[in-house]
Amino acid sequence: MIDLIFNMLMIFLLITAFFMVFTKDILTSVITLPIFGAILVVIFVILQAPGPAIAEAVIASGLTTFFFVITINKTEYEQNE
Amino acid sequence: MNRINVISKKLYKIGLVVSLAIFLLFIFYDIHNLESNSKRYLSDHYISEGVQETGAINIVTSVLYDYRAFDTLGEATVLLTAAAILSFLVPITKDKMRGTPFTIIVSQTTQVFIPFLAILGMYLIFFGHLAPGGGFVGGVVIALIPILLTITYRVEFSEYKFKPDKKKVSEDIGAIGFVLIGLLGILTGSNFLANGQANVSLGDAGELISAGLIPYLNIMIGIKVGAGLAIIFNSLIKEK
Amino acid sequence: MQISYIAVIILFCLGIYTIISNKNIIKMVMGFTILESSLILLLILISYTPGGTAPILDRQYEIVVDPIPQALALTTIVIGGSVTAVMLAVTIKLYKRYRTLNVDKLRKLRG
Amino acid sequence: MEAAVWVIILPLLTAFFIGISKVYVKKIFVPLVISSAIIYLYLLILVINNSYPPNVYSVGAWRLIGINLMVDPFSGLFLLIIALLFLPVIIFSVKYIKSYKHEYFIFTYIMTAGIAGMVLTADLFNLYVFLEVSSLSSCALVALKKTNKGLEGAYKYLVMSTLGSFFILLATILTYYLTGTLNIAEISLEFNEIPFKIKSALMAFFVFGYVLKIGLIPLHFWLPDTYEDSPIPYNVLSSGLVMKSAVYALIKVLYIIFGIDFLDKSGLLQIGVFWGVITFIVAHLLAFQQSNLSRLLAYSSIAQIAYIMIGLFVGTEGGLIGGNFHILNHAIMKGTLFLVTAIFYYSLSAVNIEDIKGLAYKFPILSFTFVVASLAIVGLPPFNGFISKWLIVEAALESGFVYAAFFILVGTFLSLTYYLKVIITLYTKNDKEIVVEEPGLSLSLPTIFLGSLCIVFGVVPSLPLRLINKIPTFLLDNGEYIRVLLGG
Amino acid sequence: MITPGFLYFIGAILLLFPVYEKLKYMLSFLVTVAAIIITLHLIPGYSVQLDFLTFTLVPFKVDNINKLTGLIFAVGGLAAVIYSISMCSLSHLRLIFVFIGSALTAVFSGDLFTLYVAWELMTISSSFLIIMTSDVTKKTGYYYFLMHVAGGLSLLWGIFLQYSATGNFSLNNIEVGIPFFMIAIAIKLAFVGFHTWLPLAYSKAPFYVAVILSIYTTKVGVYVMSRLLSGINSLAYAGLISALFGIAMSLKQKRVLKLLCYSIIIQVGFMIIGISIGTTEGITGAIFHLVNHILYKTVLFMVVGVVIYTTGKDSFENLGIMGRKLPITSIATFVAFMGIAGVPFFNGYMSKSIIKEAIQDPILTLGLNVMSFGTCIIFLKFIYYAFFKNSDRKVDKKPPVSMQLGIGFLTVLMLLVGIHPFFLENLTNMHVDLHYFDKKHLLSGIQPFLWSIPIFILFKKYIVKNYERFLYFDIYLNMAKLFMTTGYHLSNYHDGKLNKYLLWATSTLIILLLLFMF
Repeated sequence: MIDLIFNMLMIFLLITAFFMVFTKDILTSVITLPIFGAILVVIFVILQAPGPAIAEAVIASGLTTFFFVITINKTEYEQNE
Repeated sequence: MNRINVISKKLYKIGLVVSLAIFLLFIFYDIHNLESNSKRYLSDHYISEGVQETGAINIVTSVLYDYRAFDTLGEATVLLTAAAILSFLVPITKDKMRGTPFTIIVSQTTQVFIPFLAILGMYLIFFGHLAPGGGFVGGVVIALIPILLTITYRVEFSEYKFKPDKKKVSEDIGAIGFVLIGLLGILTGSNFLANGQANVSLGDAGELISAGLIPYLNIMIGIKVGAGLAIIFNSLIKEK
Repeated sequence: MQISYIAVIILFCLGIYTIISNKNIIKMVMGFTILESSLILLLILISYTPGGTAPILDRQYEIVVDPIPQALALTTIVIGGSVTAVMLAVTIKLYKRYRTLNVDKLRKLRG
Repeated sequence: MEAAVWVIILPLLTAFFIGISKVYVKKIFVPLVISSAIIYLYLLILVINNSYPPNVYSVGAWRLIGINLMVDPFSGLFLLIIALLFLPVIIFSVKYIKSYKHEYFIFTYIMTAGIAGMVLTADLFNLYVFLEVSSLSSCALVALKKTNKGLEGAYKYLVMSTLGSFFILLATILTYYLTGTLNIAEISLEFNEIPFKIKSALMAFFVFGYVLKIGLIPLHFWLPDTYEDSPIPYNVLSSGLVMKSAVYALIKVLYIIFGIDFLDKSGLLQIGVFWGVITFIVAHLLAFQQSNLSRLLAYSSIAQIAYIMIGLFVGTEGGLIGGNFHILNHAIMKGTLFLVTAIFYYSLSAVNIEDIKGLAYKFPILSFTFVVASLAIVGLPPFNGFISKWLIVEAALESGFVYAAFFILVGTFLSLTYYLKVIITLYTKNDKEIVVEEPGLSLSLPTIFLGSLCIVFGVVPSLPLRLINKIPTFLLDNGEYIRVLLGG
Repeated sequence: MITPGFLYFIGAILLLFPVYEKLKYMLSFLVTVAAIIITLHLIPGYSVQLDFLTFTLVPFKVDNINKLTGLIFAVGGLAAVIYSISMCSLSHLRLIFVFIGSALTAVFSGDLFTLYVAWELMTISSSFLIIMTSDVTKKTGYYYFLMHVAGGLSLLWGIFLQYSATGNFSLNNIEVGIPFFMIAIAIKLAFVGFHTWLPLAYSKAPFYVAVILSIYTTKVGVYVMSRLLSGINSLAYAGLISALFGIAMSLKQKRVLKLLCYSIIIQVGFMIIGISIGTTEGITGAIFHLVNHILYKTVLFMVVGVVIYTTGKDSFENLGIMGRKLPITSIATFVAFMGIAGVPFFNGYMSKSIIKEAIQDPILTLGLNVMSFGTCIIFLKFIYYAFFKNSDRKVDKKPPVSMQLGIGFLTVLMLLVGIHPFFLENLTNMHVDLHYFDKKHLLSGIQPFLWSIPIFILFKKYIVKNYERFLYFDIYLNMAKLFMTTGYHLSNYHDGKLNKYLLWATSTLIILLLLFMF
C-alpha cells in the first residue's frame, strides 16, 4: 500500500516538475513550486526523514516560494503595466 | 533556414540532456548492483553510540551540532553571507509589495498567529536535540513573524518593530555565540567544538537539559537564522 | 523504490535542461531549485533502509535509517535556500538595470 | 595544533565583529581589521611552520567519526599564499575601498575563512560547504560596486559556480553512498574496491565541477566577466586564492582519493595536459584582443592556471613541484599586476589600456613594478615565473609530453605580445595633462612588497621550494596521507 | 673573485640611488675601468660553481677565447659609456649597465642555464633601452623584443632538448638541440631571413643606443655560435649568402645608419665562415675579427653619431661636414675605413688574413674576396660623401669632449692592433702561426681594396645614387596578422549569451563522461 502511494507521489512529483518547467506563465510555475515542495515533504516523511522534511517544508517550499513571488512581483508585473 | 537552426539547437540541447540522463542511469544502475548496504560503519557507530556520546536523542541533531558541527558553522556562514549580500544590495529608498491591500481578517489573524509562531519556533529550537526540528527550522519559524508583519502591515511597521540594525547585530551575535560556545571546548583542554570530550556534563538522554552544549548551539543558530532570513526577506521586499 | 532513483535522474536532467534552455532568469533560478531538490531527494533516498525508523532514538529500534545523509540534506537545503535568495536578489537588481528578464540581453560583458 | 582551527575561525569572528562594529562602534573598525590581519599572519606562519611533518586537528575531538583538519605541506603552500597576499591586500583596501567598506571587509574575511577551510579540511562534504562559503562571498564581492557590469558578472558567476557546486555535491553524495564515509582517507581506502567505471564517472563529475570554478576553456567564460567591474583588490585574492583553491580541491580529491595510478589508467593525465595546452593557447589569443586591463589580466590568469594544471597533471614529482611553485608565483605576480592596476584606477580611474598612456612618467616606481611583474608572468629570467615554468617544462619533457613542453614556450611568446603592448602604452608619452590623485604609502607599499617578491623568489627559489619540495611525496603516494589522517 | 659582468650589475644597482651628475660620471668611469682591469687579470681555467635548484651551474668560467671576447667587450663598454654619458639619462645608463653586464655574463658563462639567463637579460635590457628612448621607437622596440624573445625561446627549447638527452648543461658537447640553437643564433646574428629587426632597431633608436647595441648584440651571437655550433661546414655557405645579401642591401641605402647595419651583416658573415670551418685557426680568426669588428664598427657608429649630433640627420649629404670641421672624427673615420677594408697595417687585415688562411674551399676563398671587395665599395661611398663631395651643411654645435674621447680611445687601439697584430695574440696566448707581413698575405690583403677603387670611380654615378626603393618584405608581419584575426574571431564567439556558454559547459561534461567511461 505504502509503496503504491510512494510511487504515485513520485509520479506526481515529476508531473509537477515538468509542469513547472514547461508552462509559459511564470506565475503559474512559481505557484506550482510549493506543491512540488509539499510532495517532496510527504516523500521525506515516508522515507523516515522528519528533520529534512520540516526544513524542506519551511525553507524550500515556504520561504523560497515567497522569494520567487516577491521577485515576480518586482519584475513581471511592472512589465505589464 | 533560421527555423531549422532553432530546431536543431533545441534538439542538440535535448540530446545533451538525454545523454546525461543515460549516463546517470548507467552509473546508478552500476552502483545499485554493488553490495553497498554493508558500508555503514560510520552511521552504525552514530546510531549505536550516538546517544551516549552526545546525549541527544535526535541523531540528526547530534550529527549536525556535534559530530559535524563544523559543517553547521560553514552553513551558518553561508546564510550570513546571503543575508549580508541582500542587505547591501537594497537601496536606501523603500518600496512595498504591490497588489491589493489585505482585509481586516488577514491582519487580525496575523496578530493571533504571531504568539503561536513564536512558541512553535521556541519549541523547535529548544527541543532540537529531542525531536525533529532544530535551530535552522526553528529560526525560520521565528523569522516568519517579521515576515508576516511585513506582508500584512508593510515594511515600515515591520522594521519599526524589528530594527534592521538590531537584526543584523543579533545575526552576528548568533554566529559569534556559536563560535564562542565552540571555543569552550578549547578552554577546557579539548578541541574546538568539543562537547562530551570537553567534560561538559551530558545529562540524561531524553531530558530537556541534556546533550551538553547542543541546545545552546541550537539557540545560537536559531537566533542567527531567524535574524538572517528576516533580513533577506525584508531586503527583497524593499528592493526597488 | 527503484523508480525513485529514476525520478532523481529525471529531476536532475530536467533542472539542467531548464538552466541551459530557458532564457528567462526566474525560470533558470527555478531550474536550480529543481536541481537542488533532486539532490536532496537523492540524499534522503540513500539514507533510507527498508523497514527503518527515523533516527530519533527515544528507545531501542531494530533498524534505523542512516542519519548522516539527513544531516547533509539539512545543510544542503539551507545552502540552496541562501543561494536561491541571492540569485533572486541579483535578478531583481538586474531587472531594474536592464528592464528585461531575458538572459541573452544581458550582454554588457563580452569579448 | 590549536592554531589550525583558529586559521578558519579568526577571519569568521572578525567578519562577525565587523558586522557589529558597523552598527555600534564605528571607530574601532580600522584597528580591528588591521590588527586581526596581523594576528592572522602570525597564526598562518605558526601553522605553516608546523606543516611538516603533517598533523591532524580533530574538530570536536571526534577523530575519525567527526571532521578533521589536516595540515600538510600542500595545504601549507596555500596558507603561505594567504599569508603573502592577505595582509597587503587588507592594508591596500583600507584606503582603496570607499563605498560599502564594511561589506567589503566582511566578505573578504568570510572568503578567506572559506578558502582556509577548503585548504585544511579532510572531509569531503566539509569541502563542499567551505567551497560554497568562499564562492558565495566572492560573488558578493564581484557585485560590490553595484554597477551594471558588476551585477551581470556576479549573476554569471553565481550561475556557473552553483552549477559546478551541484555536480561536486552529486559526486560527493554518490561517494558517500559507495563508501559510507566522508573522511578523505577512508574513502581512499574504500575506493580500491569500487569498479573502474563508477570511479571514472565520479571523477568526471568532480573534474567538471571543479574545472567550472577553475575556468579552463571552454568553461572559462564567466571568469573575465567577474573581473571586469569588481573592486580590484578583490581580483588579487580572486586570481590568487579563489581560483587556486578550486585547483587545490581538485588536486587533493584526484590525487588522494583516486590515486595517481587510477589517474594514469583512466587517461585523465593525458586529457588534462592536452586541455591545459588548448586553454592557454586560446586564452593568450583572447587576451591580446582585450582593451580592458582587468579583462586582459583575467584571460592571462586563465592561461597561467592552464600552465599550473599541466604541471600538476604531468603526474611526476618534478611536475608537482613546478605546478605548485607556479601557483605561488602566479598569486604573487598577478597580485602585483592587479594592485598596480588598482592604483591607476584609484588615481585617475583608468580601466582601459588606452587610459594608462604615459603613466610611467607619473609613477616611475610603480610602473617598474608592473614591468617586473609582467615580465615575470611572461616567464623571462631572472624572475620567479621563469623558474616555475622551467620546472614545469622540464617535468613535461621528462614524462613524455613533448608537445606540451613545446607549446608552453610558444605560449610564453604569445603572452609577451599583449603584456608588451600594455608596457609600451605605459611608457608612451602623453601630451594630455593628467590630473592625478597621489596614492599614499599605504597603497604603494603593499604593491612594491609583492613586486619585490617576484625578484626575490626568482633569484632565491630555494626559499619557497623548501616547503614545496615536500609536497609530491604526499600527493604521489596517498598512503602517507592516509596513514597520517587515520593516525596509524 | 668578482666577475666583470657582476661588477656592471652592481654599478646598475648603485646608480639606482639618486646621484649627482659628477658622481654619475665617476661611478661609470670607475666601473668600466675596473671591468677592464679585472678582465685583463683573469686566469684562463678559473671557474666558479654554484648549486641552483637541482643542478650545478658554472656561472663563471674563463678560457682564452672568452677572455679575449670579454676584454674587447669591456673596452667597448668603456668607450661606449664615455661616448654616451653626456647624452643619456640616468635610467638609460642603468639599462646600459645591465645590458653590458649581461653580455659579459653571457660570454663568461660556463653552462647553458646561465647563458640563457644572460641572453634574455640582454634582450630585456636592450629592448627597454629602445622602448624608453622616444615615442618613435615604441613599435621598433616591440618588434625587437618579440624577435629576440622568439630567438631566446628557441635557445631555451634547444637547451631543454639537450638537457633531457644528456642530463647536464655543459657548453661543450652540443648535439641534440642544434636546429633550435641555429634559429636562436641566427636571430641574434641577424642572419638573412631573420635580419629584419636589425636595420629597424639600429636606425630608429638614438645613435648612442645604436652604438651600444652594435657592440654587443650580434657579437654575443657570434661568440655563442663559436661555442655551440663550431665546425658545421655547411654554415659557411650560409654565412656567405648572408654577407652577399648584406652587400646588396647596403648599396641601396640612403641613410648612413642603415648602411652600417647591413654592413654588420656582411662582417658577421666573415665570422660565420671562420667559425664554421671549425679548426682552431678559423675560430681564432673569427674571434679576432670580432675584436677588430667591434673596434672599427663602433668607431663608425660613433662617427655617424657625431654627425647626427651636430647636424641632426644621418643622410649621406650630412657626412660632408666631416673633412673640415671635425678633425678627430675625420681621422677616426679614415682609420676605421682602412680597417674595415682590410688594408695592411690596419686592424681588419690581421683577422681577415687568418680566416683566409684557414679556408680550404676555393669557393669560399672567392666569396671572401668578393665580400672584402663589396665592403670596400660600400665604404668608399661613405668616404666619398665624407671627404670628396662638396657639402654646404653647417655645424650647429660642437660635439662634447666625452664623445671625442670615446672615439679617440678606440682609434688608438685600432692603430695599435693594426701596426702590431701580435699584440692581441700575446694578450691572450692564442698564437696563430702566421706571418702577417710577408709578401703573399700583403698582396692578397690589399688586392680587393685596390680593385675596388677604380671600379668605384668608374661606376660612381650608379653606386653613389640613392635608391629610394627599399626592398623590404617581412613575413613576420603576416604571421602577426594571422594571429590577430584568429584572436578576433575567437573573441567574437564570446558574445555574452549565458545560454550559449551553458551549452558549452554541458557539452564539455558529456565529452568528459564519454572520455572517461569509454
